[in-house]
Amino acid sequence: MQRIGVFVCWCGSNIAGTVDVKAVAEALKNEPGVVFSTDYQYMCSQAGQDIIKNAIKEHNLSGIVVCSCSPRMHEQTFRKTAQAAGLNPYMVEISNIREQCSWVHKDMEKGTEKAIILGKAAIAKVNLNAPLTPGESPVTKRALVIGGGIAGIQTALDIADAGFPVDIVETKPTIGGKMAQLDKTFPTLDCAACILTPKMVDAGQSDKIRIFSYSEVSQVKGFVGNFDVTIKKKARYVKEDLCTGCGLCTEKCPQKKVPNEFNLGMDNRRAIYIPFAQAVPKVATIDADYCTMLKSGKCGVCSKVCTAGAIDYTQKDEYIEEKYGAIVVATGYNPISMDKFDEYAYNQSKDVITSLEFERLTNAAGPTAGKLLRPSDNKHPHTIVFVQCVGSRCANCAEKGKEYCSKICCMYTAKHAMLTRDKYPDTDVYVFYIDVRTPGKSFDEFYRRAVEEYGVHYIKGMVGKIAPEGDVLKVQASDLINNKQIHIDADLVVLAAAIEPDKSARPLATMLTASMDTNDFFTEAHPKLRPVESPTAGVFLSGACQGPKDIPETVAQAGAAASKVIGLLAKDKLMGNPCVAHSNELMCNGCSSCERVCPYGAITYSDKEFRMPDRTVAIRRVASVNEAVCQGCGACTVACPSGAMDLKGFANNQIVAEVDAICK
Amino acid sequence: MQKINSTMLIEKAAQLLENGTADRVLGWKKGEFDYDITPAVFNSVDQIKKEFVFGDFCGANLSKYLVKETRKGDGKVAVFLKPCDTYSFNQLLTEKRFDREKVYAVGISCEGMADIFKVKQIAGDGIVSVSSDGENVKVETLYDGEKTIKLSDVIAERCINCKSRKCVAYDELMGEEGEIIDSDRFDMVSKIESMSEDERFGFWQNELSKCIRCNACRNVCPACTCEKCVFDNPDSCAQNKAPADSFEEKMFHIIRAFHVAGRCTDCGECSRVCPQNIPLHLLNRKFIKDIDTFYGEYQAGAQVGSRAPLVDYTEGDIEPGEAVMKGESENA
Amino acid sequence: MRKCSLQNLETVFEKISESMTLYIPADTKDGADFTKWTKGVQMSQALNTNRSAKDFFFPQTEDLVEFKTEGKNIEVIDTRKESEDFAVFGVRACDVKSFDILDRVFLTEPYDSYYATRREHGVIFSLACTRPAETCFCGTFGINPAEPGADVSMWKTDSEMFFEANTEKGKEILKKLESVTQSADASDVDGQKKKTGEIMKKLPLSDLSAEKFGKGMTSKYFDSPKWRELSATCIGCGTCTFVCPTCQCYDIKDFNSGKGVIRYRCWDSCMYSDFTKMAHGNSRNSQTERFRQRFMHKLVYYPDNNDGMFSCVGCGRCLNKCPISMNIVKVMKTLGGEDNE
Amino acid sequence: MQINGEFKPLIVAFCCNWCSYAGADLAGNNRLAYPENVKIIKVPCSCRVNPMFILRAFQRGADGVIICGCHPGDCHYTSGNYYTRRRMSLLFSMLNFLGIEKERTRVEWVSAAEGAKFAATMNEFTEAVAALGENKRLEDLRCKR
Repeated sequence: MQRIGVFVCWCGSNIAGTVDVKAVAEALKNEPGVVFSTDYQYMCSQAGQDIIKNAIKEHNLSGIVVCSCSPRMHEQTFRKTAQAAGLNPYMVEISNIREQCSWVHKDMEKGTEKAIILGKAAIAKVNLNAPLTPGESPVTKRALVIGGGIAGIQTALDIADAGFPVDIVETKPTIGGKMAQLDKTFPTLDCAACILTPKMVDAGQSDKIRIFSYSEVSQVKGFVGNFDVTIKKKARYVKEDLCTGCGLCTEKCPQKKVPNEFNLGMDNRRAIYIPFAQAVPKVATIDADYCTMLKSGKCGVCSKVCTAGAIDYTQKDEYIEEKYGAIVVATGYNPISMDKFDEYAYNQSKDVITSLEFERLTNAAGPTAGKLLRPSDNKHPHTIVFVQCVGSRCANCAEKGKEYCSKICCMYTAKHAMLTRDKYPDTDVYVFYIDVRTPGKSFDEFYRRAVEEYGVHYIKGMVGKIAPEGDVLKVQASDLINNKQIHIDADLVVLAAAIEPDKSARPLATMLTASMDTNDFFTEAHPKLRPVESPTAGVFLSGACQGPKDIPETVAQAGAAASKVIGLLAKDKLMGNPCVAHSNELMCNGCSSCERVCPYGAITYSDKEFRMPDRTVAIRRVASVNEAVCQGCGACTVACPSGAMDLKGFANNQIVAEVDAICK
Repeated sequence: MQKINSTMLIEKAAQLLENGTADRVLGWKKGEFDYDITPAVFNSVDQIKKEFVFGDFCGANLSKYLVKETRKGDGKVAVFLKPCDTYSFNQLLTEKRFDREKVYAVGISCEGMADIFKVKQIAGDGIVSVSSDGENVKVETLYDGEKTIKLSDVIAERCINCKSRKCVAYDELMGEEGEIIDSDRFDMVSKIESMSEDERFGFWQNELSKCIRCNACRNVCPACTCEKCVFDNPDSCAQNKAPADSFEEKMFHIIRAFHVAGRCTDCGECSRVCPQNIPLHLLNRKFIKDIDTFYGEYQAGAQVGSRAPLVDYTEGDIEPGEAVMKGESENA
Repeated sequence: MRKCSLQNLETVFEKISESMTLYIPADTKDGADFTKWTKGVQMSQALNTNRSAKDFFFPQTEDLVEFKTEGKNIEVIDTRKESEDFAVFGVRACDVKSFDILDRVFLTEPYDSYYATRREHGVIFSLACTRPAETCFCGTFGINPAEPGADVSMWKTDSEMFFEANTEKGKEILKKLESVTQSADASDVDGQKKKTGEIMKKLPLSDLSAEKFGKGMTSKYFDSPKWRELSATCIGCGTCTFVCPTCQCYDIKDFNSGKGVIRYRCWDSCMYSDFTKMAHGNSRNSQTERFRQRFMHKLVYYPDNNDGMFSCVGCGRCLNKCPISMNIVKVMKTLGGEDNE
Repeated sequence: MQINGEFKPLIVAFCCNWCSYAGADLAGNNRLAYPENVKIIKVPCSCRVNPMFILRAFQRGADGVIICGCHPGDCHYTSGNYYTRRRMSLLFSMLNFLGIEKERTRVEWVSAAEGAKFAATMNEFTEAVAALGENKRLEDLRCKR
């Protein structure tokens, strides 16, 4: 049986004006477990807190009820008071007789009556309270960043800058991501490489950052502060520590017909390659699908020319296990496939290209050395049509495209159109759009310049059909403003393809028990208040994996994610919220209902041996809650049909006791 | 297509033991009369040949026994499952209640089981023997001699409203796989929905007041496989042994139905075993019907691993206020 | 002996209910059950009621005492009300016999005053059987369905109902019924008794014998391997217990209504996993043990303590109601048959 | 519940800690009155409300039960109120099926900024329940002795 003290606060006249506080203190004296009851003008004042502390000591109280303002106001205060007097802070219950009683009722008699009932409910609850201690877990002071694009690089740099070691895992042979493929960036038109490559170098040279390129995350176990991650380092058949990146092998390799993915297949590379000149790490990689040596055992040219002796045809995939305190997901995006958009003839004509391909075509390091030439015949195009929203905002064509707005296309199309007109004044440039969305800083001015200064023809309307005919592409479109059909003979058509999360995100989300929306973008812990955290504690989101973003937004979010990680890694120990779920293994059926409703992946299962009531021994699957991960929402407690799952601090019997007390 | 009969099953059961596929068989055992058949575990071919039986009174759903039976020893358990039982089987697997590796499931096609109480209502007391040829039921009674009744007149209520004759899980199939069928199983639910509030209350007050809390509905239910039921657990705040007040009757049946909502495969065992003939399956069917209406059709047990509607959501789900109206007016 | 024509039965009901509440078996959509008689309620033709007459004397739940708290004081309130007189009409011989069994439990020390009060105030009109069912085996326990007993025995012929008082209470009530009944001769029902006797011989369970059971048989059956087999598919529900006219176990529970505590008792079943659960746990942990307990109690333990009297009356309710059709007949045949194997 | 011969419905309101409880506090801050017989029980999230609590409240004498949570999409725990919505849709529909007045149960989404909505909801709900009279269909007579 508890020894409960009740402390009724007047809050000056805030409570005492409508509630007879003395009558409340008197009435609650007789409740089961109550051994002391008093009232005071301001319980939260130092003098008030002293009354509580003294009573705890003098009456050897095991729990207290403070009838006062909202727990949102002073629960913490009174918990600290209790703790200072040697009482577990979770043995404190607040009865809200101000915001939810004296302030909303006017009749003294009725207000007093209600205050007594609310007090009784709190007493009934505290009678069933048990001291709670927040769980502690250590923090591994190392972060993992999955994805080496601008988002991942920036996050890693910021974390490293704060002094914590970071690992970047990148599936490609180099970091850099999509930004490395871009030519110029809107709205300032800086060269992408000029602003990205220094960051890549910084990352490569930082003593706090390790880059696992050509690698993937293959397993994640553990929880916030204590993740155990297995990283698969794919065999690249080149010893990274020996390769100097001289590039001789990539020139001598006899296998020249490998489509160059960095240039989106618009030119070829060798079977041993370095994706681009500024790659980090600048290490060659052998493409096992094309290497004659690996396929047939005949060749070995690269090995012969490599003076560093870095070539190793016997290399195997390597698995590295590492511990991390925090994980940042920065898996980025890809343009969607154009296969389903037959009307735009993407697969019929080489001269229908995507915007990313256009970036490569205009990039000085691209397949045409920056000269805008038609892919089909390498001729200079004169009439260029840009089509926006290809697969974006597809509410009625969900099977082909995406319902959401891809956000970046309006601006990069304006950039493309402007740059084309700037460099090639002899061109006619048309842009077909549904809306032009320019909500960023200096965005609208940028778009206006394209229209007004560079004479780009912006036409509101969608392209219905593109048909290759001889030398030209017959573009059939509607002009909604002038309400007419338009026919343009274009030399080049550029499709602003919608973007989608990288395909690696879905299996990764499963590994991380992080949730995703229907489009496979990662869900944030709270859309407004916790935009860079995933609901799974210790997992953070950076860049386009969470939703379409342009570079400045991505960098901002990357920094925000890094600051969250730094905040986590700066702690030596994590103190959990002690009001967490708890599974009674003896009653658990292992049915997985709780696991399925848990937004945090806090529930795991294990097979355990049980001595059954009939004296047999059975192996049963039972749930256990990871207290460091559980946030205490209680969804599992209702999903559990057997009642094996309960919530500390808001236990079934506590809530029922409150119900009973209120309904008496 | 030949109807599955005792001989075929006895042969199969014996074969599974003999060839080592399984070391025990869950099946049905002959009773004292022709109709009082007991589910049983058979350990020997001898026993199978002597006691195994299959016929129109083998209504019992054997799937739930697998939870207990697979925990015993290492060998495999062979089990015979009618189409509706295969749904329970899948649902139990979804909830990981037994190890699939330890079971050899034989699906058997089914055209519906007979209800002995219907037979008695027609044939009268004192049944000495009862047998059927798949079309007619021959009954001999102490007082009225022999009578022939159409099997279709004594088919159990739940089989008349059968949702599916498709075996959705098995290692081996006897007879046809069967098909999902259109049934009028929600008719009675609709009928109650279209009653006035007072009539609905009257209907259920009358039905539930018959409850004696024998727990047969719960204990037979393949969805109720909790290690310990909340109603038996003194710490659950819901423990209760008898309907001491009419509230307790409602509490028990509402919560029981809620706990199996989205998990109930509609096998109808609850109503079959109720000694007080309370149409308990209607509570479960109400939930099934509502789930179908609110969230799209969902059949528990149709697939292993499917996500039950109550552990799932969409952002655009119906609001409770609208749901109540929809659950009421759908048929009005 | 008294009699009345079946058409006049209603006047008998009317007469009885002048002085007490009367319950008669009446048809519902789910079979017959004892129903409070009011004008127009017809007596069922069914062989027996779904639930037994036990319910009137040992109801499923019954308040024992109430505690009220006022501040820190507790007041103890006796909630018992002096029962009103009541009559139960048409109780079959098997159910009548069940009262002998229940009386031995409740009316010996410690005396159960709750049950006793109801027994004192209840009058039982028994009714001889004419059409026993295949599930009947009262004969196994020496019960003659043609001589049902209790306060008043009744026989029903095609046109008349006959009444014979067996107890003082019975005589008293028949006296009250004199105005609505006529005098009759005991031999008037002989023919019917004989007919019932003939049918009894033809019943499929007529050869079921309890000889191998009874006093002192614990060691013979307790460790039989057959229990495991018999109980293998028992689902552990309480159907058999709750429809049984002789099962008399109960649990005592407290209900905290918020205003006080009501201590009540309710039926319990030895088939339940939490039956007689104590601080150390359960006394019988497996369903096999629980299953064995129920049948051993009926066939061995009770006879051990009650001069060989069995605590089964062969009413057949459990045969009809068990979800898996396992029952005392199968148990007796399986265990009793062991000798022959 | 009868008070001095006048029927005052007893309302139990389960409020989630993050939105609705704060909304109720805001109603207090703004002195927006609602009936005294509305009694609030704080839960971390509306998804903590077990149907058993609701039935228990009715058993013990509540005349109406309302569950308040964050607006869908705003749950502090991201998805809790979505589960609440499904659970309560089905539960309330079942209660209605059993002939228990549908007006006695309600789910309302009240954000921390909606003090006025909280008070208005409570006033309106209390009125609706008052119109129904005492809860007879889910009462436990033992609790009324």
